[in-house]
Amino acid sequence: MSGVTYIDAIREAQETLLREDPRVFLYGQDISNFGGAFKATKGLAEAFPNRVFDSPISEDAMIGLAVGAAIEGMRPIIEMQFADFSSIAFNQIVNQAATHFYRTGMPIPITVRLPSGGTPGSGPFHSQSMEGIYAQYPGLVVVTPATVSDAYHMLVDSVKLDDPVIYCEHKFLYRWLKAKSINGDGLPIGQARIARPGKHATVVTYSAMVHEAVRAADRLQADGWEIEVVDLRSVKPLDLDTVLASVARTGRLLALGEAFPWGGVTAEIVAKVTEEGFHLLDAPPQRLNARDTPVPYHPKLWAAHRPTPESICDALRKLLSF
Amino acid sequence: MSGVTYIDAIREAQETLLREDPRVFLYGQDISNFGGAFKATKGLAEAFPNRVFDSPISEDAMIGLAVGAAIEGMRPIIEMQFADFSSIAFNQIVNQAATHFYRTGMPIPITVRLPSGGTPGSGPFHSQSMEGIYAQYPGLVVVTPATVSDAYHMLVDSVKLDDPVIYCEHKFLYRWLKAKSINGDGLPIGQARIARPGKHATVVTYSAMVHEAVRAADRLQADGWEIEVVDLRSVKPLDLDTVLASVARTGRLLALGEAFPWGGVTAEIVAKVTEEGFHLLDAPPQRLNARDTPVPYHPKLWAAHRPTPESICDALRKLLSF
Amino acid sequence: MLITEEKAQTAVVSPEGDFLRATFRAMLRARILENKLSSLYKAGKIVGGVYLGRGQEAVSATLGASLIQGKDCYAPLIRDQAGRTAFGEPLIDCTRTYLGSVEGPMRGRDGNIHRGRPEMGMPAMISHLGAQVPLIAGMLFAKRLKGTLDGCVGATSVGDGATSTGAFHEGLNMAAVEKLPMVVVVANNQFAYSTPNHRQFACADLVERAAGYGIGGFSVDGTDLIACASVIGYAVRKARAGGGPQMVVAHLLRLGGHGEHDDGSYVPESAKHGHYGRDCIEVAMRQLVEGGFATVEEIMAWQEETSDEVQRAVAQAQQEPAPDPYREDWSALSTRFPLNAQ
Amino acid sequence: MLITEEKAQTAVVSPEGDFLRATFRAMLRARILENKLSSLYKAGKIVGGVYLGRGQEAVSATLGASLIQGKDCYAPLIRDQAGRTAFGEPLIDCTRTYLGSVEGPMRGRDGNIHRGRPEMGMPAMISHLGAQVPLIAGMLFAKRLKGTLDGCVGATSVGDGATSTGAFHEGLNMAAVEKLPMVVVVANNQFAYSTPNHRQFACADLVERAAGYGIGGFSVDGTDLIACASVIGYAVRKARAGGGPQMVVAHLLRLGGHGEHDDGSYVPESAKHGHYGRDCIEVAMRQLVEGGFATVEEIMAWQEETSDEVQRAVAQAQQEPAPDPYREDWSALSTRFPLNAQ
Ligand SMILES: Cc1ncc(C[n+]2csc(CCOP(=O)(O)OP(=O)(O)O)c2C)c(N)n1
Ligand SMILES: Cc1ncc(C[n+]2csc(CCOP(=O)(O)OP(=O)(O)O)c2C)c(N)n1
Ligand SMILES: [Mg+2]
Ligand SMILES: [Mg+2]
Repeated sequence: MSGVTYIDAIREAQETLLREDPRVFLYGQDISNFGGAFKATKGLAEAFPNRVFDSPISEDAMIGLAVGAAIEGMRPIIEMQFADFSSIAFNQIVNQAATHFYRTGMPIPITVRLPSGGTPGSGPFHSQSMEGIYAQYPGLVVVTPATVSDAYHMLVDSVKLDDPVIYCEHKFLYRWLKAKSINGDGLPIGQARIARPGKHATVVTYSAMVHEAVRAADRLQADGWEIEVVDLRSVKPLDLDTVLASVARTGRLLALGEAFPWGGVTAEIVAKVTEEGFHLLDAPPQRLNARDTPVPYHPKLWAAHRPTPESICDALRKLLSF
Repeated sequence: MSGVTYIDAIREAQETLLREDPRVFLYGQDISNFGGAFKATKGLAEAFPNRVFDSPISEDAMIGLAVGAAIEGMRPIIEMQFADFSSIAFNQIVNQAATHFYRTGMPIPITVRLPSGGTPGSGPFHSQSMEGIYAQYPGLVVVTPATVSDAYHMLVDSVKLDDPVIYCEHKFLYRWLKAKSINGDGLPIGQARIARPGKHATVVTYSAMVHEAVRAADRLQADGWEIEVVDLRSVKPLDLDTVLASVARTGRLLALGEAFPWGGVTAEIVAKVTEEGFHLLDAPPQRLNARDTPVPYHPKLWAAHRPTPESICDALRKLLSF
Repeated sequence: MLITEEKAQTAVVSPEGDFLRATFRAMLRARILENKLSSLYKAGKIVGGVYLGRGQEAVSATLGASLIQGKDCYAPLIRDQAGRTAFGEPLIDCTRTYLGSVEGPMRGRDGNIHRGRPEMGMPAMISHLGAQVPLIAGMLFAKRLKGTLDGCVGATSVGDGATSTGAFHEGLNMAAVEKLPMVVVVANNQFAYSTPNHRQFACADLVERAAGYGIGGFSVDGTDLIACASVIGYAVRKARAGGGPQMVVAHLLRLGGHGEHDDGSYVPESAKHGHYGRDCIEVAMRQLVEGGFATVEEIMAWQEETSDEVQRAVAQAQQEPAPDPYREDWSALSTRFPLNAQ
Repeated sequence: MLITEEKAQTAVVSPEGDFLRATFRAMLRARILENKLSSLYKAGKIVGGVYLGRGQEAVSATLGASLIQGKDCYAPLIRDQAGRTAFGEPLIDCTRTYLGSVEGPMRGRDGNIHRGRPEMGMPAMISHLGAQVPLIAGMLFAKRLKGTLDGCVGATSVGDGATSTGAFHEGLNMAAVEKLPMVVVVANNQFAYSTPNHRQFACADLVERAAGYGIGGFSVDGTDLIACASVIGYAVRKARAGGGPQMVVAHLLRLGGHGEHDDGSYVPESAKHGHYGRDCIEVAMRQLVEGGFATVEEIMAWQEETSDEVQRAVAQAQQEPAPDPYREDWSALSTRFPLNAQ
């Protein structure tokens, strides 16, 4: 075979889970015979009869159903057709699923798959990155895999976790990101990873932006800069130890994300690092996010809306020259 | 008369608006003859026939209707019975109202009133503070009045603004907070206020926590500490100039909020200040928020869940002793 | 009494005496308990809201009593003290939750009606109306996948106001698509908080919604225990037998305010003095006595017994400790991640 | 053809020739334009999705043509190119939006079907299905408050899948409560993306939902222009005359995939060859000719004319500039706050 893409890994993780755990089932729009809008469930309905279901267009009820099934001991995986449509399921996610363990002592092991992030031409309603929204709510785990192996292992681990997990999978990586194979095993959820070692500055990021950051770092290498890239892997929990250790080495921090610029993951990173690692910083920590407008449709606007290797290089040069 | 409460001010602002602007109408559950769950619209249905409407229990449609009415030139004020129930209207708020101006060039002047924040015995679903959620979305203005006069003027100003405003009114202040009268005029939205001057440390906060911060500051006065309290008034836009000027005076920052601790307003404050005012800081900036669980019902748990004058004093002492 | 497909005669199986006695006792328990809650609230002993089911006991208890604990599932809503009791919730769960005892099922973390025991098939409601409808659908859906659905029923109740929520619609439609044995009782008490029916929906009777979902639909006088027992009993049996979702609209009036903080003065006198203004407990009492299902003496003895029971449940909850914030496990996740990973 | 209150004969007023001609021309315009969009997509000239209304033109155009631009309001959805055209949207709005011209109504900020001109009474849809239903209700509600509602109608269309959304339910119910002159056309094309009706709802015909909302309900063959013109025309007139919300369920089949990326291979051959698999344009053409409303020559001339028009609209949009990120006003708010207050 010619390798495994990020979306293959998501499909295979679901196949593994369906095979190994009878409590797992899949519920989502067009995921059964059609295999899903992105084909993340292709062939699974045939391979696992009565385990993969097409949902009515009822995002709120999809999560309500999943929570009810979890109460009865099941481990549903819910596919949102696009992360953006989870805004309809917002109440069930943040108020029903997320509060259940604290209120009743019974955890709710559901996994909500959110096809996230921008791709050219997708526009304001098929491009959103909602990890920073969900992470604000107590009771949710929010994961953001950046690699093919993480896409696989973190989905398997998400379903194994007893708590509700928002699994943010990046649409841009679906077919673009390819690996020879899936690594034997992954890091646990809650542990970050050094995606690229360096010593002059640290970029803390996650999901598709890991690759943009590595690209930017490669470019700056030519100027003699060694940039370290930390892949958070999960944004809640957020592995502060790994981040602080990196900042301790480099003294400089750029928090990078593709979501809207107000609050969210990058603000949390900067706040955490300055609270607990202020003395490690040789320069003001910086953030780089998307712009504060809806994600535009036109590829030219889109490319200028989100961080790119160019804008990341610019931000890093500013940081390095401080 | 024996003064004006915070909720009186909200009622009066709506009365003023209804009187002065024929484009204004009110739509919400039980707000007509009943005067609203908190009596914020008491008497207005009688005074302004056919301008104040009881809504079906349809939060999503309430905002949808408001946006449609705004397209037709009206200026609706929508009362959510509790901020927490706006989770049902999430899609219409963040995707319909918030994106409209950027997409079409036509602004949507709706004001969504969110009775926010905790009170003893209200529990997980009648206590939430959602300003940090809404502020993440481009296209929304999010205001958080802390005083009786601000409750009045900022509601009037919110409705006058051409953009959608999330008006977060704190339930705890409704009857507890009283002023002799409403000040002649207020600061514009987007401008913060020094609620209490000081020189040793800055607390940046908003809404009900302004009062807790002032209380904590008063206590620390006894030990010779002069604590400055900045009332943000609006969290988006967030007046960084006033915050930086204060931090420049004190060298120390505590960002204080009543919302959940991950991300949100306090993270944004710390990130902004460290990005742009790093050199002003003599100590690592700190955050104090509610705990990372749903808001508990029992008054004893509730009091320990949110920041209190005690915990604020503790955080400030830690900050001052750095 | 009945609308849609079936004719009244096939539906109305006379409820058995045992069922009526048990159901009535649950009604009585709920009423006496709630009267006590009301006093406690007025005496300032309860923090937060108190929401009572007065006037709705016949509907609520009938539903709870028609279900089998340990097999069926049931998501009670705000006015379902009687249904909870009939389903098997111990009274002490109620008093502990209202009084904030750490021993209660919610351990002081949630209060009043926001309680449940999901492990016994009775989830704890969230406030957001309509949200329990898809939840019950999910519990039933899981039972099907586990192969344990046969002969089970899942039930929930909502008010007239809750029928306007998207959650109600999505959940009911999904249950219909999945052909789940779900019974939804709509207690149309004519008001949602202060909002009258005519500001909530525009059809003559909410039961007209059933056809649009492709499910069974029934309309019943919610103040009449025997009617409730017949119709709700029939709907539950039909769902249990594989007839898919059923909707029962019960007509009645809330005998009180929305909560104990509210005097309900917006309810017109005409409604209070109309047919649905009558007290279902009185009606039921008459029905039991006249039908020879119970004697007045028996009922008085039950009353006495229940009052004692309620006193004990209150006393016990009152002497139990409140939650201690220092011992509280402040964790919204069951998974323990390393300390610095938050 | 018609269900509920009215009998067919009162409803079916034979549509006038002028109306049919105008409606048909909008259908034709949409079809020719969409064929071109499809080619452009296949040639890689359009970025993002292309969603066509092939097979749904009769329903869509009838609704658009029944409305009065400048007075009524209309929220088209994903398959409403014909309705937009009939309502008065210039073709160039479409090509500019699909091709990302900065001159288009969305200026490259949004694309394809996500366009509109709210100031002309035609809001720009958001993707979230059902969301435009309460929006149209709000536009009508505002007109009432402004005193300009008299004789107005607001209309929107949704698919079978969109009827499962909470937004659809809440919005329609609210419109019913407010007695607004709203017409909702449900284009039941038997699939929502790949999902067939039986996984979407459990009633026999979605028109059965109307009674539950207390609104008018009509069912019509969506492949039959004259039937559509009669029934939708009637529903619009009824709403306009103060009859409150009306729901028309049109039965048809999507003649193609969900979008141009999709071959729709999940649609069974039997459906494609069944009654609703027929092409409404062909049916309409026959109806026009047989009814003496137009001649074949006329229609061919229209076709020619429209092809030219479409060519021009494409050519113009293609030669217009794309948005320039450096000149773009990156602001989601119309209010300009001081720079440092963000
Ligand atoms: C989604 C949502 N919106 C608003 C509320 C606030 N609220 C609580 S009870 C209530 C009235 C409910 O009326 P109804 O459904 O008729 O039940 P009843 O109280 O009459 O039994 C309202 C508006 C809520 N709980 N959930
Ligand atoms: C709330 C929501 N969920 C999911 C989607 C993704 N989606 C776009 S179109 C579509 C199918 C719509 O089916 P239907 O309403 O029948 O309209 P049709 O495409 O058949 O015209 C889906 C699932 C969406 N746009 N909105
Ligand atoms: Mg009610
Ligand atoms: Mg369809």
